[in-house]
Amino acid sequence: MGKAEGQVLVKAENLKRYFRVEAGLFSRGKARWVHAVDGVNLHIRKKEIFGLVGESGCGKTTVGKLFLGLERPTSGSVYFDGVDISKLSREELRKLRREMGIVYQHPQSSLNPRMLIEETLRRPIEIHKLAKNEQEKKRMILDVLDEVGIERYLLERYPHELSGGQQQRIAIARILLLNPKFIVLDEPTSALDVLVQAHVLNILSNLHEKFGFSYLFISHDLDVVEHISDRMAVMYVGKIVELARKKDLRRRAMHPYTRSLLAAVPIPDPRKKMKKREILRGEVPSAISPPRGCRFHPRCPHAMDICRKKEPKFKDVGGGHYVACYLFKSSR
Amino acid sequence: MSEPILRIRGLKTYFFMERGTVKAVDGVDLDVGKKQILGLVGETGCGKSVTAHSVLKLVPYGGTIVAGKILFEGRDLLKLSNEEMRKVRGTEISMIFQDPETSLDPVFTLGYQIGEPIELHQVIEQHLISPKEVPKKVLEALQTVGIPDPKARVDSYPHQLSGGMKQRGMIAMMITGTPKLLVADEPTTALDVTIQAQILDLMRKLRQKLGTSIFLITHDLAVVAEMCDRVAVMYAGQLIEETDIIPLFEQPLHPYTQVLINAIPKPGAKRGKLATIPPLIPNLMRLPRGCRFHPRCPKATDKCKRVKPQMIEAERGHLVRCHLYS
Amino acid sequence: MSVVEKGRKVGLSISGYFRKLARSPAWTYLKRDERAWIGFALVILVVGTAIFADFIAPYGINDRLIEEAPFARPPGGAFILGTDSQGRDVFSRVIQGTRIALEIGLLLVALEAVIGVPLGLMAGYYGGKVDELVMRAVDVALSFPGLVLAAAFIGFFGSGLNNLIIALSLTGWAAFARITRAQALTIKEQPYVESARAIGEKDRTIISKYILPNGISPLIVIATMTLPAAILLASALNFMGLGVQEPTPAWGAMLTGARSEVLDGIWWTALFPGVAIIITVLGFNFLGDALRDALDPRLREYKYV
Amino acid sequence: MRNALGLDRPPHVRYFEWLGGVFQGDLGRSWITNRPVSATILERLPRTIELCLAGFLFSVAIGLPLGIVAALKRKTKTDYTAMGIALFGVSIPNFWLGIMLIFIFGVWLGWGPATGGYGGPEYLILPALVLGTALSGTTSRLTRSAMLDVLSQDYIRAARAKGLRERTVVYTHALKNAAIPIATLLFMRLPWIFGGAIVIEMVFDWPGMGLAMINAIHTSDFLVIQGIALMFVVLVIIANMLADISYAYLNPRIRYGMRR
Repeated sequence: MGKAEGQVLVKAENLKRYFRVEAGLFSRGKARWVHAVDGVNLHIRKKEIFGLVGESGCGKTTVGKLFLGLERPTSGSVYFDGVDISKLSREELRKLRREMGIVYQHPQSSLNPRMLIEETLRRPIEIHKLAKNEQEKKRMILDVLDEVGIERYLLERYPHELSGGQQQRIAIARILLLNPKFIVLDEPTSALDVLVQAHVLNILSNLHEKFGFSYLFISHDLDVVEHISDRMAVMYVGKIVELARKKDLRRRAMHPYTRSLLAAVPIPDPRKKMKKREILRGEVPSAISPPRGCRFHPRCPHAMDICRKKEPKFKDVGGGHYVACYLFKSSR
Repeated sequence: MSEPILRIRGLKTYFFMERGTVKAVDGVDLDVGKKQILGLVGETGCGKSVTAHSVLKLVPYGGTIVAGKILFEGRDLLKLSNEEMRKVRGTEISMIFQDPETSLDPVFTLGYQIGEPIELHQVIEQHLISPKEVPKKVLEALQTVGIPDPKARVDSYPHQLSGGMKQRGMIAMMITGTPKLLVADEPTTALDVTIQAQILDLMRKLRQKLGTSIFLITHDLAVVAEMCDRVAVMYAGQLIEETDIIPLFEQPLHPYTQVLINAIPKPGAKRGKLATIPPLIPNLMRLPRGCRFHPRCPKATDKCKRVKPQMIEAERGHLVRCHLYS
Repeated sequence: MSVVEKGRKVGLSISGYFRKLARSPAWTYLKRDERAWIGFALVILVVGTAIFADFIAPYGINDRLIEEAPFARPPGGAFILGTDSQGRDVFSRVIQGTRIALEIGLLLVALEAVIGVPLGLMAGYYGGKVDELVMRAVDVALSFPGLVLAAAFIGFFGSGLNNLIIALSLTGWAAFARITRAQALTIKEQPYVESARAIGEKDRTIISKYILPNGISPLIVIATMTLPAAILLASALNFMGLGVQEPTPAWGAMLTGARSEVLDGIWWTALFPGVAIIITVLGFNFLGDALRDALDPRLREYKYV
Repeated sequence: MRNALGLDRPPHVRYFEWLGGVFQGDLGRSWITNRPVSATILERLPRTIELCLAGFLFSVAIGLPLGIVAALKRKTKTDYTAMGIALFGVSIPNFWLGIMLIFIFGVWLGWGPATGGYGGPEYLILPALVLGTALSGTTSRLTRSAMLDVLSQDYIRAARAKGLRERTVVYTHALKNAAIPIATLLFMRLPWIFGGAIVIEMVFDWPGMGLAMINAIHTSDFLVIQGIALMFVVLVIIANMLADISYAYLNPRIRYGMRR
């Protein structure tokens, strides 16, 4: 792959995360495992916006948390700037936190309800001792408020006194203070109305332009991800099924799941009603006992014998376009 | 267009709270035609959901319908007694809700919950069928909504069903009386997109098969584009634009609608350049003077601050509430 | 700049807490709740009586004021609530009893909270083996009738104020532990706690600045509702002669002999200590109910508009 | 004498000897009466259970309807009155209520046995009533909040939307769902009745386990205290089992496992 496109900042190698679930009242002791993330390989370059799409429960949020060390992988590694963060101690990881940040879906619950906005913004400066004196702290806070377009009088408010859009911008401001290299955006606009969503997306784009962060943008909304990303990947039941530059993903979608997903997304254009498009049958299988072979085969219109038996490899089909499906051959 | 099945005239639903009166629905006029899918769009808290509940007279605790008419096939529902209204629900008008996880009763089987309205309306009240036919009707309803293996599913409890199946189950429960009007309050918001596509498809088929008119409440313009024949846009308790589906997307008249459509991320829209307006949520207890939208409107004039605009027919069949077109 | 300085000061000062309270929906709700006002008035009355008992009570608790039989005189004259079978003024004893009731209640609630809250925090935040151990103990303590265990404990270790409080706390701490744990568990999963970790906060700070302040409301409610229950339990033990002993004027203990006295028509020695218990318990219960409803948003106002 | 009672040996040895006996049904002998403790318990247990059961039934008969009515008439005078009564119920010390009722009915009106004791139904009514009062307060408060919780659920709205009668909505859908927390909590609170019974037995001279326990405490009859406390433990375990069973029976999620 082209090195000219920038250095790798974060990299996941064969990343797995399983969660234990108790089976229920009458079958105690028989623990089962949710295969939330089951062998994910991907990298994010410096200054890149990488989009991750998938339906609920596909493991995309867990990928985000693994990338930040908020979850420990069951196996596999996450490299941040060349350092394997899954091997760091709790304290080492805590110090590395100023290099990265996360924005959540529900803005109200991502701010401490008992802290004034002012203190919420003051915490990161104090934890990492970013300011020499009180004067500098204040300047930093006011600067960052200007960046996200929040008025100063809101500093002495509590989170519940702000609107959803304002809360989300405060959550972004808190991360800006750390001036990190890498930010995970976990459905940052899913809980917002379309106008507020547009506002927050614009701010995120402008900040990216200005400071050159790398983003991992996680969402179930294909249109939003496509709008903001440089490259994007599609996840299904713990695995990435397709990864490509954003233009290629829509125009040259390969994996049958990606294609069904594209077909299922309603288009805001009444002349293109979906009537004629094929609708994917069935539902997402449980991540506790995922289907053998290719996980998509029970719903796949092109399923072959081999799909039921053996899992397809995730392979390069040329031009940085990867797909995990037997219908396509590796370019190498 | 033939005589509409539902005519809402001057509907006002207020919530009287100790801190003030919330005018959630404040003078709404709306028609749903026969076999039509009418969309009602707007942001959170604009009153669209309360409008939907008002049609069935199931306004949440604390709210009251204070004025207006809701004419269903010429009959004013607001003049019916509670008992008469009850008999309309589930037979002539039904409703489907947003969250399938919480809209089915967890302690009864799916079959029981679907059988309930059949037994009450068709056996006890209308004497259409004998009690023995109820199980057959339940199976039919399950088949209509496309639940796989309906015989096995009759005895399932809601927790044994997946999200998409629950939503189909709820729809089955609501269409047993072949209602003429189905009020759908954000029916796919809680669902994944592949499931959403299935449910939207099912609703379109129901319209074809049963001839049901659908009153679809949603915040998602893309869903509107997929489903609706006609659309009304709601802002702060009032309609601000109403027209057929194509003109709404191609020549939106109201500045709010214009922003709304350009704020959707579309393939080709440039990063960082989505249309926006100041993100002020209108306070339904203290509404601005003049046009309710003027504090956020990019085209507001002095007149907008003073004079309330009226709904006018700017073009044939295209209504808008804005001074730009008077 | 001045806005920031002001915000900073407000954020840390005690007046800040009250400003936050005054602006919160819970407070607006509480202010309009009649139960809160009734409860508050009764509690003020009881606490005031306890503080000024020495001034209010006309006689000493052990003064034998009647020289000849019958010693128990009905209400009237110099003794507005009558005298008991030993010729002592019932009114004075009831007034002085307020102190003992509150003392027992407050000590007990404090002891239970001191045991229960840290255990609950540890169990909830760290989970694992600690959690299992604490919760097993909580289950046992909660399902056992407090009165039976307390009676058995006193049976073995003897009566008295200290043993009474220890005996009742044997089961009482569990309510605090369970609520605190439940709070810690829920709050731990909140994105704001995870985002605190994500910006590099230490565990210690997370518990003290994020979890405890956000979980305090139900603890206040539990404390307010435990207090009257504790007073009732203690009075029952005193009544059975298992708590504080004569001549201490505990309300429950004053009723010990009353049962046989009512058979002789002496009703006033039984009536008034009971009324005192009811006023006290009712006051705290009213306040607790109002607080619970105010702090539980599910029951507040309307679900949505 | 000390030798015969085994008081010369260390306490923990005696305790384990006693525990060994327990598993063979031997709870030791009272050192006051020299009767086997197990005989005392067997004689008195049915009386305590009789009292508790009567109190429990009374509390459910009063508390359940009161709570349902309060929930249905939320924020009206009916609700406030019902909840006022309930709050009063939980705030009255039961032993005091007992004494007052003895005075009113037994002494003043002369309607029943003022001295208490054990016998026909006339001996049971007052103690059961007193025992049930506090619990009926709890029951009605519990019922109200469980009903309110259920009534605000989406499936209740859905039941109305399909045109069901209000009767059916409340008494079939709402009540059956509310029954899960109500039944569980009621059974879990059953031990509280046992606790209450101790005091009530003393007030009404009801010769059950509670009275025996208090007498034993006052005479330092440790083996009797120990034996009765153990019996209460057994009752608590049974109550907890009842709670678990009722929960599993009423809740299809448990009855049919979590399979999907």
